[in-house]
Amino acid sequence: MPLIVAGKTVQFLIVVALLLSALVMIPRIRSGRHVPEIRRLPAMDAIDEAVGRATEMGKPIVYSPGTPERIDDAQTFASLGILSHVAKQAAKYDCDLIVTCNGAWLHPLLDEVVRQAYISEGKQDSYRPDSVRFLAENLSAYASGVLGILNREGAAVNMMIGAWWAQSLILAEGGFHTGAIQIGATAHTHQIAFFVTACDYCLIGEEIYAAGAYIGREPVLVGTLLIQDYGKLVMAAVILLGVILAAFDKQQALIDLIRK
Amino acid sequence: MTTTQLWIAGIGTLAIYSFLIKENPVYRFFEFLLVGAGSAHLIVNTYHNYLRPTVANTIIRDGNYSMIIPICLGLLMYTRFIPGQGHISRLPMAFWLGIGSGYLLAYNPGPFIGQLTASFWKPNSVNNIISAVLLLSTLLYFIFTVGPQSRGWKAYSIVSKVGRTGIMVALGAAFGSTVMARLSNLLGRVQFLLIDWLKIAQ
Amino acid sequence: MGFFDWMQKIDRRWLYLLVFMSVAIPVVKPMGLPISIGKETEGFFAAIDALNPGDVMILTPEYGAAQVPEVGSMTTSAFRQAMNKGVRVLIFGVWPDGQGPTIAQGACEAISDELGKTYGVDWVNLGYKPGLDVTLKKMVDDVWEAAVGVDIKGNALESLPMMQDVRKAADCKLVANINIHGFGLEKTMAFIGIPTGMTVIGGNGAAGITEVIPYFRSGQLQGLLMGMRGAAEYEILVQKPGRAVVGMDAQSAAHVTIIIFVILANIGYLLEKRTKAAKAAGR
Amino acid sequence: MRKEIPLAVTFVVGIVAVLAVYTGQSQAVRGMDQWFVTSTAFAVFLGAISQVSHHLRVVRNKRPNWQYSIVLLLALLTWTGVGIWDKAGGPRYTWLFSTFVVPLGATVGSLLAFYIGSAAYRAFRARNLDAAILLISGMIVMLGKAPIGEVISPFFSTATSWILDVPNTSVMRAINLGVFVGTMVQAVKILLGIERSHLGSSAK
Repeated sequence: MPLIVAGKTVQFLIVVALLLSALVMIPRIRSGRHVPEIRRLPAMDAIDEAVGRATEMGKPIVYSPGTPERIDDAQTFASLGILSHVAKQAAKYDCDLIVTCNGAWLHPLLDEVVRQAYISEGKQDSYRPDSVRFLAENLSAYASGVLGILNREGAAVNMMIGAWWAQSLILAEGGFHTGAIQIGATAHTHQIAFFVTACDYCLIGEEIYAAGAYIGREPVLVGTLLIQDYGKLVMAAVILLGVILAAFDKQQALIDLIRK
Repeated sequence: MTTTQLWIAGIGTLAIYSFLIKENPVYRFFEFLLVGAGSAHLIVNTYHNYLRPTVANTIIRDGNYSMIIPICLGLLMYTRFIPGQGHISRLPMAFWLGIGSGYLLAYNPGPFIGQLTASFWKPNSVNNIISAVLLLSTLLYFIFTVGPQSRGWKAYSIVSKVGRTGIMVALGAAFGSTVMARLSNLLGRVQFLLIDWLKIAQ
Repeated sequence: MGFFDWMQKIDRRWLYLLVFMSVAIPVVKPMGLPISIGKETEGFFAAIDALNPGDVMILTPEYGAAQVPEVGSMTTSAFRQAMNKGVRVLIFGVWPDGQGPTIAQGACEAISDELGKTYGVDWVNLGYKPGLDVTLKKMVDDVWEAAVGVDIKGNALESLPMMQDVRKAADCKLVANINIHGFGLEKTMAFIGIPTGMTVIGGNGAAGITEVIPYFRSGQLQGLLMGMRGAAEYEILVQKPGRAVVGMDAQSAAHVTIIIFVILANIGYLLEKRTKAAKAAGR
Repeated sequence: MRKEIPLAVTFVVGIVAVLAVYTGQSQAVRGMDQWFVTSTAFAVFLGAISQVSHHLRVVRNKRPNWQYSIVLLLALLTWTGVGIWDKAGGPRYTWLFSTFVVPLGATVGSLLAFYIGSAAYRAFRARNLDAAILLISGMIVMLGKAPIGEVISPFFSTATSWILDVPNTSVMRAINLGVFVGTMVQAVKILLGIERSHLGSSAK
């Protein structure tokens, strides 16, 4: 009797390959032996420009990390990495930063990230505890809360980065009307379109993870990115091979192999 | 629906739409009521469809006393509310995550393999060639550990531009579909208001 | 202040009113535009049609109250098609808000009475069962254990004749998953469809539809109902035109309204950009 | 030990689950599945407890809008009480559910249609080539999916089918494949204890 069920051999090998690559690559990056280059994303470059403009205008940056449902949402971690960078820039140039928040559990995380950013820039005195604001658990109440802040405080920059659902639309429209520079990012495909059409800069889909890894340079995130990239390259190679074989009607052998 | 139900639902619907004119207490009343009732639904259903039969049938009637262990495991989650003891809740969490990720690794590749083998388009028609090119270039667009110093950066830049264009077309389709979905929801409510409740249409 | 300046500053409540009217007028005065039927909908219909009387199919309504207008009629139409054909139906749901099976129950009871069918003999609703993916896997191993022996009304499964024939998911011939995000369909394929080899068909809210279309193209899904339009096409196929069909006129009017909004706004935007450019050049 | 034991549990349970399925012994772990489902089911009150404690705090401290927190608490209490007291799927609970939860939930969901309308008019701009392509493709699909599109011109339904079948299928498939790798890697990291955010410390 074969050890692995018929039809699941290749799938099992995929799992083994992922396990091994995680065991090998992440420690290598952690030790600094292999640090991959990560491509820059225009939306991330725009952060510095946006902070500059906010400083010039003397108006605040409003940062909203999405409305994640669970604590382990990977987009939220990416967003925290980006927030850390934004907060450092804001601290450096003494620019006002307002972070909005819809989950009681999210509040301490955001607060910690912002505080650490100010400390690392040596500006702990200009850190204000009320810059992270818990608005409401309820989503529509949260959305109208953010709209209120955008209008009242006359935001210069409106950043919406994280796990967004239907509220993306409401905030993007609100920010558009205050004339703020808008930067949007989410991995939810049904919301990206609203950001593309209403924001000045936008991260599409998985770019949010890359941005998080790019800015934080945190070994686990970078390692994850690297493994995923190899995975995509292998898939692309297999598909290319399949298409070439299909040109000669020989793809069946490859399909049978993959289905082993 | 009875007449009473229709009137309650009708007034509730209008109360929620009043939010569009201005946020107001009536809207807030119904919204909070809905959140409370929604949370209750999950509890009621879990109780009748799972909790009660597990205790009454599986344990008491059939004498399967080993099921007391997972019940205790689930109850450990509530240590989160006891100051200083919250770390105990990591145990059930660890158990769930273990099973959850184990089955993910075991079952997720199934649909994935089907997607992969369905992508070996025979390059004998314009559509098939476009399909293959867009699939490959989108996959490559979402590769991030490259940069100007990498080999093949120029070629990569061109491929990823093709990918981005394709992505925008697809996102457009998602945009149109999402608009449709939202309008469908409104349509359902308008049909309720005009047909079921006020009966000015049929 | 020019026309387009005025346009940009218009009170949003006027826009809300226009959206509302564009939906409401065709509901009162329908135009009866023709609706053509797509291959995805035909696939869905054909998959249930290919079953034999007496076969059992699984129907999983995984949505909440907010999505009933869009996908609710997919569930009832599929149920009607199965009942007409003499196919027995097993309903359950694992999605965390737990509303789908409860919402489906009332509608299915009405259809069952109308067609003279009997609960427990021709169909059973197990209700919401917690446990997500793992419960789907359990359905493959043992339906009775996954359901802890009771249906949505608290009846013991022993008392329901149909359940004597359904011990494992593999005793059913097809699974139809109606949901709002593509996620539910992927899970249905991974945990029930592929392990048992049974046919999988799905209905999806339009917001998640573009994500699941690749599974229809690859043949992993035999049929797919795409949003309210899909629901309308399917209502026509089961010869019971309902709210989705009459709603298509309103859908048309509302789409046109939104498109006009986008076009007008973008003309304004282009003109504004040109004026600004001209001013900058003139300085 | 506060971290080691949970990490070991995750690893052992996860590896058992993986091996059981790949070696065709998935029936053998039925007991484990039953434990999983039962333990998650008995944790169902978690959300409600934190909701209740949050709103009790709001009421006690008379924070803004505390009156509505009372409404929420009363609704939660009433619906749960009637639902548990009524037999499963009983008439009283069904009445409450279909009179309030279904229509009000649907109405809240439909508010978004209005927001789409105003955003379409006020914010969706073809500010660059990307956004222009996106808007055009979006409008074609909207017309193609509404019966009026076919009345205006058969082009819209043909073009919509093409967009959905060709570019959309390829792009979404590529995105799905990427997400597949992402979730698999995430699962691997959890099994190996590399990802520990759920244990209350960040991945760092």
